[in-house]
This record gives sequence, C-alpha cells and structure tokens, in this order.
Amino acid sequence: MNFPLAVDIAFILLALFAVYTGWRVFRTDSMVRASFFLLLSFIAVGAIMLLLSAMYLGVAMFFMMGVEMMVMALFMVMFMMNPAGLNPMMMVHQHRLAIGAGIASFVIVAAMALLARFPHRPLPADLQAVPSLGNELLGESMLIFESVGVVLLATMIGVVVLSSQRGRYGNAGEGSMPPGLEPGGEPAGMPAKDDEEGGGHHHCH
Amino acid sequence: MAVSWLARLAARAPVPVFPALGMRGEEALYRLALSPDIKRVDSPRHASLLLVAGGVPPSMQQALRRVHDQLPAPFTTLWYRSAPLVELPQAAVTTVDSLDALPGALVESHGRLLRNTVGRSPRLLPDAPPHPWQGLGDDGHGGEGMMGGVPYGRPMAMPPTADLRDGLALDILTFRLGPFFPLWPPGFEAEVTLQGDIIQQFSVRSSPFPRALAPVFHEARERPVAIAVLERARARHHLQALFHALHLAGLEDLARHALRLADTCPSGDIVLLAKWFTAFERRLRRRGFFVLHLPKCGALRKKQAESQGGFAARAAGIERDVRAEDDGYRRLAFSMMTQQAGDTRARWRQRLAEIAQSFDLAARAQRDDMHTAQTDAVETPRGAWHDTRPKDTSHLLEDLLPGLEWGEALATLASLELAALSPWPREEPAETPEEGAA
Amino acid sequence: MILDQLVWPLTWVLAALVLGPYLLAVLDGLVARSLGPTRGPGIWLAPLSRGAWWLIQHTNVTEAPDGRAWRLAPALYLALAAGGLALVPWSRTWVATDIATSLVLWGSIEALATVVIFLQGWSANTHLTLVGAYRYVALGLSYILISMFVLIGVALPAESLALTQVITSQQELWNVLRQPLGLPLFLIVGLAITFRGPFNLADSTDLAGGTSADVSGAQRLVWEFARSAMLVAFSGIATTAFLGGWLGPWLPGPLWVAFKMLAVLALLAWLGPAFARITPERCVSLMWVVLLPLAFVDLIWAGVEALL
Amino acid sequence: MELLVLFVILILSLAAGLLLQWWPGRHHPMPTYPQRAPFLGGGLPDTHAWSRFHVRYYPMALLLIAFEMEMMFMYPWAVVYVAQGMKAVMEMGMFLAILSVGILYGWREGVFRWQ
Amino acid sequence: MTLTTVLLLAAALIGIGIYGALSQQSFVMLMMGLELILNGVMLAAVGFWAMSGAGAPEGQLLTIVVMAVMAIEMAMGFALVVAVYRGKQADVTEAIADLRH
Repeated sequence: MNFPLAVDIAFILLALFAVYTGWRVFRTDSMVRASFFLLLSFIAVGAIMLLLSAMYLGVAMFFMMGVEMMVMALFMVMFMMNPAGLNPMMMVHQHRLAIGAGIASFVIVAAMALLARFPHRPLPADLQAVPSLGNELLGESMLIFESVGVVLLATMIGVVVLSSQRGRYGNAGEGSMPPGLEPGGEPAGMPAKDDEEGGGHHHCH
Repeated sequence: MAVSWLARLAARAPVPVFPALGMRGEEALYRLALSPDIKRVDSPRHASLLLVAGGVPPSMQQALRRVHDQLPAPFTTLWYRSAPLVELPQAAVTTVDSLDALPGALVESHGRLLRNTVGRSPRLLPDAPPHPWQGLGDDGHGGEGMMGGVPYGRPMAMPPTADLRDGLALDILTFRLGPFFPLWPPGFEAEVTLQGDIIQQFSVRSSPFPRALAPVFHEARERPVAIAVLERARARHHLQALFHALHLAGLEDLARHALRLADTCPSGDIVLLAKWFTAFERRLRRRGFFVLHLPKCGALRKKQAESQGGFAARAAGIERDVRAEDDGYRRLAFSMMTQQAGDTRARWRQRLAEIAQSFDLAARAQRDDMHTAQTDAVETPRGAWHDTRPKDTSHLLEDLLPGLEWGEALATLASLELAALSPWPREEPAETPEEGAA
Repeated sequence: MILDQLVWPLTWVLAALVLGPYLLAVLDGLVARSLGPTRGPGIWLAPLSRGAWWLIQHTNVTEAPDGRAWRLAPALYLALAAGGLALVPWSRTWVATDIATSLVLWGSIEALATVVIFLQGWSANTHLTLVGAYRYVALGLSYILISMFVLIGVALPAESLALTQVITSQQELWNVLRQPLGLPLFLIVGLAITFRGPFNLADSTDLAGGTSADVSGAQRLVWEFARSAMLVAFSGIATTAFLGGWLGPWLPGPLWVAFKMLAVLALLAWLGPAFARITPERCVSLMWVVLLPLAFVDLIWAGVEALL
Repeated sequence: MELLVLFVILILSLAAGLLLQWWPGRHHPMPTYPQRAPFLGGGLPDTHAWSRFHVRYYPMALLLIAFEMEMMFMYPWAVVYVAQGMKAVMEMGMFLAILSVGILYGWREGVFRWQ
Repeated sequence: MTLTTVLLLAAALIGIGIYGALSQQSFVMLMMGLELILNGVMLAAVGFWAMSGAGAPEGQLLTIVVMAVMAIEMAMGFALVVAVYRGKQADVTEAIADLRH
C-alpha cells in the first residue's frame, strides 16, 4: 500500500460502515433489510480484509456472503411473521441482559486488544497470499480437503434430508421416487399414483 | 429549452401503447403488433398511451378507470370503437373507428402528447388509500400488533392455509386479476390465490368476452360453403391464438410472423402458405417453444375434455370432429388427428397439426372447388357447433390451474380456448375472401 | 501519477460504461431489424429516443414500497456492472483494477447481482414484481456455480486468479479452443445474469414485466441501462477469459479487446431473442442436472489439459 | 491504488444511478393512491404483496450453500494446481465425485423440483 | 490502520453479535447474531495474520474454516427450521426448545 493515509481513511469509513450496518441488522423491522444490512456489514469487513492484503479472503467474503445472505433473506421472509416489517415490532427477550452481555464482551475483547502486546510482524513483501493458502490447504496429507469433502457431503445430505418432505405429505412421494429412466422421464418402475392432498392437481416434469 | 429537444427525441421512439381490450378489440391488438411504429407493452407503467379497443361493459368501467389511473404521467387515451369514459375531458380523448387509421392515430397522439398539444389525461379516482389508516409507529406504520390493522392502507397477507404441494403452510396472496390483464383473454377476470408462485385457488369472476368467428362459420350453418374458405378461416383463427402464446413465450418475432401468416390466410396462395407454415413450425420447434417453454401439465380430464370439445378434446385423445361426418370432407379423405396426453404441450401439437391439415385440405378443396355438405353442424375452431354454440368453459380453470406454477398456468391458459362463441360473426373489413386467389 | 493511475483508468472505464450499453442497444436494434420490419428513428438514434422517453415519463411509486431499496437497486446494479468493467484488462498496462483475485471478484459481482435484482422486485411491494424477484433468485442461485467452475477452469493453466495472468496464459492458444466447453457455458451465464432471452425469468412477459412491472420513468431507464452495462461487463470478462483479451496480431491490444467484446455482445444479442423463455422449474433442473455436470467435465478437461 | 480506482468507480456509478433517478423527478408530485396500487389488470389485491413468501426451491438454496462452501476451497486450489500436480488432480477427482453424488442424491430426492 | 484498531472493530462486531444472538427471539435472527460474531472473529484472524503473524498461512486457514463453519451452520440451521416448521409450524427458539424436551 503506497498511500497509508488513504488506507487509514478507507479503513475508518469501512469500520464505521460495518458497525453501523451490523447494528441496523437488529434495529430494522424488515427481514430483507436485516439480511442485506448484514451483507453490507460483511462486505465492509471484506473490503477491510482487502486493505489488509488478504486478497482472496476479502473477495471470498463477498461471494460467500452474497449468496448466503440471499438465501438468508429467502428463509427469513419465509418463516418470520410480518417479514417486511409493515407493522412495527420488537421481537426480543431478555433485552437488558443481552445489551449487558454485548457491552461486556465488547469491553473484554477491546481491553484485550488495547492491553495485550502483540508482536509486530508484518507480511513479508514477497508473500503471495493465494498460493500460500492453496499450498496450506493441500498440505502434506490433504487432511483439510478430505475433511472438508466429508463435511460437505454430510451437509448436503443432511440439508436434503431435513428440508425435503420425505413422503410425509402426499406429494412428497416425489422425493422417494426413483429417478426416471431418462432425465425428466417418468419414475422407473413406479405405478402412477394419486396424491391424497393435491386432489387432481398435477405436477409437471 | 432543454425539455423540448428531449421531447422531440422521445417523440421519435416507437410508441409504447398499453391496450385495454374490450369486446371485439382483438383486431386492434393484431394491427398494433404488426405496426413497426408501435411498441405494445404489457404493463401500463411502461406506456404513454392507453388504447381502449372495443366496447367496455359498464361492469368493467371501474376496472378501466383503475388501469387508466395506473399510467404514469404524462399520458393520454385513445379509444378504438369504444365509448370514452364520460368524466374524461375532451382534450385527453382521441377516438378512432378505422383500423387502418389506428397506428397513425397512435403515433400522432404520442407526438402531440410530447409537444404538449394534447390534453394529458387526468386522474379519475379519488386520491385516498384503499383503507383509511393513520401512521402509528416510528416509520408511519399503521398496524396493530404483529399482523393486524391496515398498514399503509392495506391489510397484511393472509394467515397460512394448507399448501397444495409440500405441506409447508405459509402466507397466501389473494388478488383479483383482470379484466385488462394483457395475458388473459379479453374480459376475463379471476380471483387468484397464490402461495409462493403456485396457484392455490382460482375462481372465475367474469367470463371472457364471447369470441367472434369469421362469417364463413356462420354461413356454413345456413348453406354449403367452400371448404377452402372455411379451412383458411380456421387456420387463421389458430394462428392468431398462437400469436398470444408466442408473445407469452417471449418469441416476439415469431409471434409477429404468426400474425402475418394469419393475415395472409384468407387470400394468399395456399400452396405457398402451407410451405411457409411448415418452415415456421420447424423454427418454432427449433427455438424451444415446446422443449423450453410449454409445460407438460394442465392436462384435461376425460370429462373436461369432452365438455371443452374441439382441438382440446382431440388433444386428449377423444376422436370427435364434425368434419369427419361431412360428405364434402369425406371426399377429401379427411382423417382425424389426435394426441393422447391432453396437456398444454399436446394441445399445441394438435393445433399446429390442425393448421397444417387445414392448409392441406384447403389446397385440395380449392383445386376441386369442394363445398361442405351438411349445414346442421359445423366444426368451429372452438369446437363443434351443433344446435347450440359452444359455451363459455372458463370455469374449467378453477380445477385446472390450482397446483400450477404461475408461468405454467399462463401457458396452460394460452393453450386453451374458453370463451363462448359470439352469436355474431366478426366483421371482415377490407379483405373479402376470394376463392381461387392463387 | 494521480493522472496516470486514477484519472486515466476512470476515464476509459466510464467511457466503456456509457458507450457499451449504447452499442449493445444498437446491436439489439440490428437483430430486431433482421427478424422483422422495424421503423422509427433509425438504428443509431433509437436507443437515445427510448431513453429520452424514459426521462420524460414520471417515475412510478407504489403504495408502500421499501423506497430507498427500490431506488438503490438499479443504481447498485449499475455500480456492479461498472465494477465488472473495471476488472477487464485492455492491455498489459491498461488495467483499472489489477488485483490478484480479479477472477473471484467477478464471481462475487455475479453473486451480488442476484441480490440486487431480488431487491428490485421485492422493494416495490407489488404482486407481480415479487413473483419475478423470487423466480430470478432461483436462476441466480443456479447459474453462479456453473460460472465459478468454468472460471476456475481458465484459472488452472494460468496458475493465478488474476485476469491479466489468465490472458498471458493464452499466449499460445486461446481458451475458447483449449477448453471448448467453457465459452458456451459461460455465455449462458451471461444471458442469465442479465436475464435476457430464454432466461428472462425476472422481467418476463407472463408477469407483465416482472420486476419492472411497476417501474417507470427514470428508474426504468437506469434499470435497463444497468442491465445492458452488465452484459457489456460480462462480455469483457468473457473476452478476457476465453478469447485471449488483448492478444492478437497487427492491432493494438485495446482495439482487439473492443472488437472481441463487440463480437461477444453481438452473439449474445442474437442468441437472446432466439429462444423461448424457459419455465423456472425446468431452468433449475437444466442448470443443476445438465449444465453443472457439463461444467465439471469442462473443469476436468481443463485440468488434464493444463498438466499435459 | 487499484482498490482506490475500483472504489471510485463504484461510488461514481452508484451516484450516477441515483442522480439519474432523482434529478428528472425532483419536481414531480407524489402519484395518487390509485396510481400507486399494484398493477393487476384492473383488479385489486386483498393484501400487501409482502408476505411469508413460499419459496419453492428452498432445498436447492440450501444445497447451494454447501456447494458454495466447496467453491471457496477450490479457488486457492486452482492456483497451485499445476505446481502440485498429481495430488491436486486426486483432490479434484474427489471433490467432483462428492459433488456429483450430491447432485445425484438431490435430483433423486426431487430437490430441483418446485416443492 | 493498526492491529489494535482492527481488533477494536472486531470487538464491536462481536459485541453487537452477542447482543443480537441473546436478545432475538426468533431462531433465524439468532443466527444473524451468530454470523455477526463470526464476522468479527474472521476479521480478527485476518488482522493477526497480516500484522502479527508474518503471513503464516494458518491465519488465512482459520478464516476460511470459520467461513465454512458459517456456511454449514446456516445450511443446517435453515434445514432444521424447515423441518421444525413443517412439524410444528413455529419458528421461535422457545418452540425448538419445547421439541427437544
């Protein structure tokens, strides 16, 4: 970074923005706004990471959080009463305790930051952040990738098992049907079945 | 002045017109679609002109006022064979009675609107929220509790009911759509309940306006008519229906092409027409009308298909066609075509096949100057017309559409012809069908 | 220094941001003319006169919109498009934003575009726009993976996530030939990110304009402009990733980039209206079950090719 | 410096987008309530459109998050792919196999259908 | 921009996150609080990596793992919400607690 002053200004602005949007998450009635305020907070933090020369992590923050907060917004709207905040609402409990805990944790972490002495060891000038991360990930034994792969598969299956309807509600029979002999074809070896709930309603393939 | 050059520039753009179709307003729509100066838009928000084509019954005038008020300023109105709303000032009203003058009048109105020499249409309805409300909360909300009250003048979405598909019961949205929704048959109005984008309930509130057919179908009930003329009229009817479906599918150029074919139908060289149509159909398939767009759903049940009649019944495998009983057609070796699936895709396959068949029949009938033999029944594009005209069957939708995704539902609707048959033939202004025009 | 590193890149990126969508509109006009008769003010003036009409028309407001988000959405979409354009290298030295992970940054722009398009439809608080918004998210969440796999494919031989490196790695052979599946898949992403043609799930006819159904006037102008600008930015990335960017004989690099971008734009302008709109359900299945495995194949191909 | 340029470009285009929307309409009056009603072809809604919208592809959205996570690991992998050689190839094979299993499983369970 | 200021920002984010996670009744809002906490943690990790760790790859690794944890938490959390809602049509944390008893 050749312009320390510009970096400082950018950092201060982004930091204020991150804190403000983070705070607004819990102060807005609209769930969509809340999700996207959180996204803005993440983006600001990602930008700060870029300033800290974590080129990959900062950008990864953008695309990971862009998708995650989009999905977050979908689910928030799906499952919250009054999702757009058309009526004012305050859905909190143990409010004072929460404020206290929030302030306390801030003070503790801040005190640690202010009081502790950390060694000053800046990034080496020739460090290539992304390849070093890649090499570290692959490592000697590919342990990380192996475990990530397993966790990933578990997540995928868990998500599908939990969220799809698994044959409990008539139409859910779709979920337990064998796939077609050809893509989009009729399920193999299954008789045509009527669904109880849907009456005469049809599903398209 | 800065605005004036902007206005002059804007006046040269294709005119964005929102057509509100009344009774027998379709011709105006077809004319607009083929006019290169006009851009027909689907939402009044995108239009500078409100074109009211055809008569609007008194029961729909309030809806017309609502659509009228939804055009953003500046805009003006144009009335084609329709009586303007009485409260509109004369300056903001242009009436046109001739189809040929319509595109010109629209362009003219648009230009004058931008030059400020025509009255801008005023608002007709009182400026009040749909429900009286007062802001209560910090941001001017008006609700009570979580879900009560009428914040900003409307109630909150309905509490959950059962869901047709996956058993997650979330909020439903109920609204009345029509009668000027551009993707519905003119005059059709329905109350739709959505959960997500799946239709949960569908109830018809007003049937579509009766559809007028070419005079030849009416003549066929009185005396033998030339089969060539009859089949040309049939093909034309289906091609015009295809225009709507292709517009819905986003294939604008093919939609216009279908209309141009339809316009050539009454008098064009039948052999050429058949050839053009084959090429057109091939393009239709190649460009994904079936594979990408048409859903394999909206299948009619046996009984529904029977009550619906016509191509929809034949698409569901019911072999019923009055033409098969007519001696004139028999001599042409008319053979009935059917499809089995009975769904939206099958209906369009059937219709396209019937158009091709119509061209084929017309070509052969024209060569030998064949006439129909029976007059007590005629197969209209809408179905068999025996003693009574085919009736309105839009109530079918109440059973057909629930459970369908929005786009699938609209494609299904576009594949059906539900309106009753009008007792009066449609006027054929300029072109009189000439036999043997080839 | 400031002039060199700040003002000059700004100038050319903003010039591309203004000129690109205009040229795309002209190309669209040409495609429309080839498909049927059009009249009006002529191919060069038509986009301007359309824009002038949008400036004159009043901007619509709905009953209880999320006003700020609604106005922000088109502007943010434009900003994302501009960000995408800033990543495009015009020559070895003409790169506005040359960071080590510009390829990933483009991926994030795609992800954030979904958010912005959703916001546009959601904020109006009207029924048809809402359905359009949700429908687009189904598409947006599907195409992003394809795009990422395809772009990782071009990063393999480059051994870098920087777009400039991606171009230098194409010195011998452009990626469009080296990874034949890449560009076709990526073009689909381009149609999807700007919801054109078969992937117009957001602003579709069956919703009377979808997310734009209740938008008029200047807001619509910005929206449509941003949509075109995004396609221009996309064509820049496609040029960089697959068509060798500035590489080419005789002409200076930036001209090559401009020509290649125009070629990609023309291809997309022609592809867009050529196909019927796909139904949302079929679209999601197509993306995940057909195109995503194809993207896997592309990645494997790229991987094997890079090691050979 | 590159980031500064990007930042300035983003801000400028954002500002231009907002200005372009605000400037022409700064003197326009607030539209009337009937104009502001949602366009429904002349019909009226019962309620606000904002609701607990039943997203029909929610399992797909969740599956995507899992995939997305995996993409995050793949970008750094792509950079060292050629350098690492065989090991990276094996890694890619494993990941793609897992993803394919995930897609197949999801497809079998009807995840990509409209629920 | 020093390590201290970065950590202060992280502390603020963590504080807000803890407030949110504790105060919000609804399960999904609670998840937002958690995400905000993790946001602060990631920032702190990157700060250490850049300014105190001399670019040791573990710093980046930690961040990326936290991000993955976040994604898994979210995916599983929402899947759980769907499952619970389907069973009980409720979304508040209390309801989930009830189910466990």
